[in-house]
Amino acid sequence: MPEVIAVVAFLEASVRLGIPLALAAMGETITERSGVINIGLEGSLIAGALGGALGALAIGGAGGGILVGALGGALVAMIFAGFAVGLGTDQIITGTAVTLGGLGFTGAIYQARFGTTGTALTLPTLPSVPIPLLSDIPIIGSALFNQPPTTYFTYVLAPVLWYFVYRTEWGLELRAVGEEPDAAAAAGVRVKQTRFWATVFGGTLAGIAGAHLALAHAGTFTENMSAGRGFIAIAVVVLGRWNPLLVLLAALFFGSASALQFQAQTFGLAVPYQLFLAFPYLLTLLALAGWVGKSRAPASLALPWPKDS
Amino acid sequence: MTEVLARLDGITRHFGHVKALDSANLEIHSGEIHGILGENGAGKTTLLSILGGIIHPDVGFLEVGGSRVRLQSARAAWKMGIGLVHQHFTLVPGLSVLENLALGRRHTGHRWTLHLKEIRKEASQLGKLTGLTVPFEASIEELGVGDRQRIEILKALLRNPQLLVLDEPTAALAPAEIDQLFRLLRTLAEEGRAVVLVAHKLDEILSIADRVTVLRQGRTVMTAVRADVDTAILTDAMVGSSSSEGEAPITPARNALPALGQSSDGLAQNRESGNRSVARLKGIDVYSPQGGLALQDVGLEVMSGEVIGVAGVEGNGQRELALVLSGRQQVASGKLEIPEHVGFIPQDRNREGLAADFDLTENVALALHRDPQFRSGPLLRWKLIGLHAAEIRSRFKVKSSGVRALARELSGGNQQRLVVGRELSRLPELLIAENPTRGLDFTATAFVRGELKKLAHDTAAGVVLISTDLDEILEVADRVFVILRGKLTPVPSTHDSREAIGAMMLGSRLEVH
Amino acid sequence: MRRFSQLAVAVLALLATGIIAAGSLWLGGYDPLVAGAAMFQGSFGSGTAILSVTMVRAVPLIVTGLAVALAFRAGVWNIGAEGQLYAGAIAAAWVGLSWGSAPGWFLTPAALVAALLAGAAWAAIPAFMKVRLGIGEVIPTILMNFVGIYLAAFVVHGPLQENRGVFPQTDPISDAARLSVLVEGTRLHAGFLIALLVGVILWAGLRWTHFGFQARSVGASPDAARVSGMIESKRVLLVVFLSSGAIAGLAGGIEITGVTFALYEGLSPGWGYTAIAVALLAGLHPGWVVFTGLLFGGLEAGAGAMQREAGVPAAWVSAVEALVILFVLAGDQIRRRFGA
Amino acid sequence: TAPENSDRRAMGLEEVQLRAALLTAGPVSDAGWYAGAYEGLLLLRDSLGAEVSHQQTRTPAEFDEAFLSYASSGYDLVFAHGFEYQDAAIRAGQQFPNTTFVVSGGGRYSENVIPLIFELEEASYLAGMAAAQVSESGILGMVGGVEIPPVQGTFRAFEAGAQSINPDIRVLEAFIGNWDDVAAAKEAAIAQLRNGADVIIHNVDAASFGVFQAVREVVESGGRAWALGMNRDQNQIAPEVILGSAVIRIPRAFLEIALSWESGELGGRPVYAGANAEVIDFVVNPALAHIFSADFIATMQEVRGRIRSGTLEVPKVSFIEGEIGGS
Ligand SMILES: Nc1ncnc2c1ncn2[C@@H]1O[C@H](COP(=O)(O)OP(=O)(O)OP(=O)(O)O)[C@@H](O)[C@H]1O
Ligand SMILES: Nc1ncnc2c1ncn2[C@@H]1O[C@H](COP(=O)(O)OP(=O)(O)OP(=O)(O)O)[C@@H](O)[C@H]1O
Ligand SMILES: [Mg+2]
Ligand SMILES: [Mg+2]
Repeated sequence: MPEVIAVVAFLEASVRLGIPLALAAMGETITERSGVINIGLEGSLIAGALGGALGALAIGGAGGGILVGALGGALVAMIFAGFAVGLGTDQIITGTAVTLGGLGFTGAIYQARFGTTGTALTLPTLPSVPIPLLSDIPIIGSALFNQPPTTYFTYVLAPVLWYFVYRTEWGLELRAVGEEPDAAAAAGVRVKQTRFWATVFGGTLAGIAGAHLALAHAGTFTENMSAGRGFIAIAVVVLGRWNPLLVLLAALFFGSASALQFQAQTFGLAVPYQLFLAFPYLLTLLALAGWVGKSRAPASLALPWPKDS
Repeated sequence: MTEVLARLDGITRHFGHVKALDSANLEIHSGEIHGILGENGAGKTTLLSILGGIIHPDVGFLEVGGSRVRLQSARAAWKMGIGLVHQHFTLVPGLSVLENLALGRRHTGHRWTLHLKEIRKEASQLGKLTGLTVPFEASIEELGVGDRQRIEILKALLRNPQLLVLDEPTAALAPAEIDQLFRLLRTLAEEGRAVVLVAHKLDEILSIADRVTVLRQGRTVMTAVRADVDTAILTDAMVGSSSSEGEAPITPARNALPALGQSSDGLAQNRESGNRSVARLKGIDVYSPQGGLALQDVGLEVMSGEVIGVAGVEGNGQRELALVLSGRQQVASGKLEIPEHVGFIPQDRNREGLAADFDLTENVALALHRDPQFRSGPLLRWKLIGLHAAEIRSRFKVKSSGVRALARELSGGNQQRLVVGRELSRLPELLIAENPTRGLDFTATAFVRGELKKLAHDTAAGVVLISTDLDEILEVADRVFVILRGKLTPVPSTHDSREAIGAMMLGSRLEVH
Repeated sequence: MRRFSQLAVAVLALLATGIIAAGSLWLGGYDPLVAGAAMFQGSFGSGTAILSVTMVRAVPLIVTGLAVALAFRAGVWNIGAEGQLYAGAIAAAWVGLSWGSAPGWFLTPAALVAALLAGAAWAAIPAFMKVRLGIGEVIPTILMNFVGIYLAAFVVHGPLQENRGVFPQTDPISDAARLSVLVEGTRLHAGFLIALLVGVILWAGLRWTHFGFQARSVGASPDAARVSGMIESKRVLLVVFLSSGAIAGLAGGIEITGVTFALYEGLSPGWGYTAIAVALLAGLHPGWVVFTGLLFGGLEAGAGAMQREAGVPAAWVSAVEALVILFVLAGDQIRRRFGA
Repeated sequence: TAPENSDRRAMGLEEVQLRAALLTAGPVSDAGWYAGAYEGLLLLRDSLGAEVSHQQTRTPAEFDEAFLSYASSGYDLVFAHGFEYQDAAIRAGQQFPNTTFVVSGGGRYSENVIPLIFELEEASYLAGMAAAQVSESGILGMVGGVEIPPVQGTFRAFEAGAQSINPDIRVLEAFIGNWDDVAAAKEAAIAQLRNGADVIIHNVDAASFGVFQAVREVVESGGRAWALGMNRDQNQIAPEVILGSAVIRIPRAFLEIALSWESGELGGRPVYAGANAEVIDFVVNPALAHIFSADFIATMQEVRGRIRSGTLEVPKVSFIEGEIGGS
C-alpha cells in the first residue's frame, strides 16, 4: 500500500513538473521549426508568471491571470522577434539579452508594485478538475486526469500542434522556412512573417507556462521563479526531436526524472543531495545515448534571413 | 504583332563593386520562347532573378502587362504570373518531393490540410504529359541533380504561370528529357504564354527559341529573331569581336608556375612509360544510403593515358562509382586499387565542390592542403596557395573581384570553373569528373574537354569521365562504359554509336557478338 | 530604398532601446543620468575601474568566449563551456590544495594544466557521443553544464570541503598557487595575459595552420570538407571539441588561481552562456573576442557600480544591461547596412 | 561624496554621518532573509541618518570588487549578508583597516571583520517542540535550500526540540539546491507530505511559499498538515496553516551593531545575536494558538527561559574558527 502511494505521488509529481516544461517546449518547437531559436524563452516564462500574478489579482481570477500571462509571454517574444527576425540580429545574443531583460523587468515591476522587500503574494489558484471516469483509473488516473485545466490544454495541444506541423499548409510553410528559407521564399512563402508569428506563438505558450507555474503550481510570484526552466525547455525540444508529441513525452520524462529525485531525497538514502539534483540531467543524458536514430535540427536554425543583411 | 508581356528597362544592379547588370533591357512577348545567351558571369541569372522578384534592381524598372510593377519578393512575382526555375536549386531538403511541390502553392480551398492527394494527381498527370516523372515520396537529399531539376520545373508548371522563366534547365537533363521539355515549352507558347530560357548550348537555343537576347558583361548586346541569327553571329555577340575589356577568351596556354603534383614522388617520370594500370576495381559492391546495392560487382581498370567515359541516366550508381574511384567511399566488398591522390570533380559543386563562405584561395586550399608542397611544418603556405589560386583564376577565367572573393559571390558557371580548374591544375594521376562542363559556357566547355584529353594523353594520367551528356562522352572518351542499375558494362568499340549507347543507357539489351 | 528603410528601422530600434532604458529608470524613481554616469564610471571611467574591475571581469568571458569561438568555427555547437569551466575550477582547486607545498613556478602551471585537462575531459563525453554515436552535441553539453555545477556543489560539501568541514567551500589555495598581480595595487592578475595568449594562439592557429584550416573547412561546409578536402572530419571535430573544452576549463582554473583562491558553489554566474554572446558578437573571430569580452566585462562592472553609486536595484540594472546589449546589436546592424 | 568625508576626517572635523553598505547574494524582494537585511539597512538610514547603499552580487568573483569599492569610497560599515563573503571580507579587512566588515554567519574574525551569528537554533528548537506536539503521524519534514551551517544548525535544533517531546519522532530532510525555486520547494514538501510528514519546516528564502502552498493544498483537500515559518515572522503568509515562525529580527541586530560601532565597542570578536538580545524568537501564530494547550504553551515558555538562562543547551553547528562545535 505505501508503495502504491509512493508510485502515485511520483506520477503526480512527474506531471506537475513536466507540464510547464511541456508547454514552453511545445511553443519553442513551433518557433524552432521556423528556424528561430529563442533563448529568450526564459524571459517569456517569467513574464508569463508575473503577468499571471498581476492578472489574477487585477481581474480577480486564475483564468484572467492565464490570459494576461499569455500576453506577457507574447510581448517578450515580440521584442525578441522584432530584433532577431525583423532586424536580423543574432538570435543567440538577442535571446541572451531578452532573458536578462525579462528577469530584470519583471523584478523591477514586481518591486515597484509590491515593495522593494517583496510581499508574500497569495494568488487565487487554478483548481484541479478531475475528469469523470478517467480520473478513477487506478494509479495513473489521478496523476494524469485530476489536474488543472492548463494541463488538459497541454494534452490537447500536443496532437493539435503535431497535426498543424505535419498536416497543414501552414505547417509545411513553417518547416520549409526553418529548413531552407531561401527556397521557401522562392516558392512564395513569407519568411519573415512566418518566423515572427512562430516566435510569438512560442512566447505565448511560454507565457502560459509561466502563468501555470504561478497560478496552478506555486500560488505565488517571486523574482526569478522560472529558475532556468526556459533553458531546460529548449533542451526538451531537442530531446523530443522537434515533434510536438515527442516533446510532450520528453517533458514528462524530464518531469519524472526530477520527481524521482524529490522522492529519493525523502527516502533518506545516504547519497549527497547534490547528486540527486544532478540526477535528472544524467538520466536525460543516458536517455539520449540510448535514443536510437539521429535527430536533425531544422537546417536553418539560428541563421538570420536574409543572409546578407 | 504580339503584345508585350513583360519588359525590363535599363536595369543596373551591383554586387558590392561588381556590376552584374549594366542598363540591360529585355522584352518578352506573349506566345514566344525567348532564348538568353551569354558567357559565364554575363548577368543572365541576375536578370532572371529580377524577373522572379528575388533580386531588386538598383536602377531601372519592370513592366508587366503594360504597367510598372515593383516585385518585392518571389511571392509577388508568382502572383503576377511569373514563375522562375532557378539555376541553383530551391528545394527544401527536409521535405518530401510531394511536399516541395505543395509548398507555397495556394491550392483552391482551405489551408488546414495539405491537399497532397490532389497535388500528386495533378503532378503525375502533368508528368505523363511532359515526361517529367519524379519519385513523389523520396526526400530531396536522396536525389541527384537530374531529379531535382525535374522537380523544379514541375513545381513551376503546377502553378500555371503566364511567364515561365528557366535558368539553365537543360544542364542536368538527359537528351530525351530535353526533347520532351522543349515540346512542352512549345505547347505553352502556343497557348499564348511566354517562356524565357537560358542555355549554354547554342544548338538548343537555335532549335527552340523564337527570339534570342545576348548578354555580355551585364549589357544587352543583341536581341534578334531566330531567323536572323546563326551560331557565328551569336558567338561573336557573346564573346565580343575584340576582347575590349580585357576578357580574352580562355586560352589553353600553360603558365610559368610549376605544375602541381609533379614535385611529390617523381610521378612525372613514371608517367612517361604510359599504358600502366592507374586504378583497378574488382567485384565492387556498394550499398546506397537507402539500403539497396548501388554498385553491383563492378570491375574496371583505368590505364594511364586514356579517358574512360561512363554514360548513363542519372541515378544508376554513377555517384557511388565516382566516390569509390576517388577514394571517398568505403566499399562493402571487392578489391580496390587507386592512387593516393585522386582529383575529383563532384556533380554538385555547391554542396561538395565548394565551401560557399570560403574565398577562392581557401577553396583552392581545400584540394591542395594535403600536398606536402603547400605545407611547411604545421603551417600552410598561404602565399603559394594564393599564387596558385590566382593562376587558376586567370587560366580558367574565373570571373571574380579577386582571389579573396567568396565562392558564393560567383556565378554558377564561374563556380564550376573554379572547381574544374582546381582539380585539373593538380595534374592528378587519376581524375574522376562528374559532368565537369555542367553550367559552363561553350568556350569554357570546349576548353575543359580539351584539358581532360590533354591530361590523359600528355601527362599520362587516367581520366574517368562520368557524364549524362552523350555527346561529351563521345567527344572525349577513348573507351566507353554504360552504367545501369549499379552494373557497369563496356560498350564494344564496334557499337559506340550514339543510338546504340543511348539504347544501352535505357536498358535495352545489346546483341554482342 | 528597401535597404534604406531597413536602416531606418535599425536606427529606430537603437533610439528606442536608449529611451526605454532611461524611461524605465526614471519611472522607477532613479535619475537616468546619474545611473548612466555610474555605469560608465564603474566600467571605463577610471584606471581602477578598468584595471581592477572591468578587465578582471572580462577574463573569464574572454577565455570562455574563445573556447566557444573555436568550437563554433568548426561547427561544433559547444554550449557546455559553463560545465567545462566548473570542471576546470574543481581540478585547479584540487591541485592547488593537495600540492600546497610545491613551489609557485610549478604549482600555478600545474593547477592550470589540470584545469585544461579537466575541461577537456568534461567535453570528452559529449564529444564522444557526437563522433561515435552521432548524437548532436547541443543537448549533451547543456546537460553536462548542470552536472558540472552540481558536481562542484558536491565536492565543496564533500571531498574538497574545507578542513573544518563547516562551510561548503574549499580551503584557500596556497599563495604559491596563485597567479601574480600584473599591476601593483590593482586586482588585475596574470590571467589576463593568459587570455590574450590563448586569443593569439587561436587567431594564428585558425588562420595559418593546416589544422586550423581543416577545422574551418569542416565548419564552413562539412560536405565540401569531406569530398573535396578529404578531411577526416571526425578527428578534427574531436580535437576541436576537446580543445574548446580545455580552454573553457582553463577559464575556471584562472578564476580559482587569480580571483577567488578557493572553490565555491555558484562560482560562475553563467559565463559559459554569456560566452556564446561574446563569441558571436565578435563574429567568432578570436581577435575580436578580446574586445567583446571587455565590453561585456565592462557592462557587468558598470552594472555593479550602478547599484552601489546610483542606488538602482539589481533588477533594474539587469533590465538596463539587456537594453544595452540590444542597443549594441541595433548599432551593429546599422554599421553593416552602411558597410554594405 | 566619499572623498569629502575622508577629507573631513583628515581635517579633524566632526564626522557627518555613518556610511553603511549591504551586500546580498540574492534579491532583497524575497520577503525573507535578504529582505530582512535590507530593512536593517533602511533602519540605519532612518534611525541613525546613515548614508546607505546596497549591491546584489552574483558570484564570489564580485565579492572582492564590491568590498574594494565600498571600502575605498569610505564606507564605515559593510554588512555582507552571508557566510560566503567571509574569505573576501578577511582579505578586504587587511587592506582597509578603517572599514568594518560584518559577515552574517561568517566563520572567521579579525579586528575589523566581524561575524554576526544568529542563534536561530534556539527558536528552531521551540519550533521542533511545537511540531512534535501537533504531529499525529510522528513524521516531520524539513526543506532546505543549500546545506550550509546555519541551515544545518536550525535543522539539528529542530530535530532535538521535536525529540524532546516525542523521542520516536522521524524527520525527513530534502534540499532543493537553491533558495528561491518555489516550484521545487513545493515538490519537495509534497514528497514529504505524501510520505507521511504532517508538519513541515523550511530554511529557504522565497521558495518557502512553495512549502506553504503544498501544506495549504493538503488542508484544502481535507487533509491535516501544518507548516512552520523561518527567518521572518511568516505567520501571516498562510495564517491557516503556519503554526508559528522561528524569527530573526535582522534589523534589530544591524542597529545594535551600528550602535556598538558608534560607541567604538565593535571589533575583534564575533557578535552573537540570540534569544537574549530578542533578535531571535519563536512566534506562535496567534490565529492558531488555540491548537496548543495552555500546558504546552507554559512548557514552551519554560524551555525558552531555560535556553535564555543557559541551563538548556540547544545543539548548535558552530562555525567560528577555533570554536568547538556543539551537538
Ligand atoms: N551575390 C553576389 N555577390 C557578389 N557578386 C555576385 C553575386 N551574384 C552575382 N554576382 C556577380 O554578378 C555577375 C553576374 O552573375 P550571374 O550569376 O548573373 O551570371 P550568369 O550570367 O548567370 O553566369 P553563369 O552562366 O555562370 O550562370 C558575376 O560576375 C557574379 O560574380
Ligand atoms: N596570403 C594569403 N593568401 C591567400 N589566402 C590567405 C592568405 N593569408 C590568409 N589567407 C586565407 O584567407 C583567410 C582570411 O584571411 P584574413 O586575413 O581575413 O584572416 P582572418 O582570419 O579573417 O583574420 P583578420 O581578419 O585578422 O585578417 C585566412 O584565414 C586564410 O585562410
Ligand atoms: Mg547563371
Ligand atoms: Mg578578415
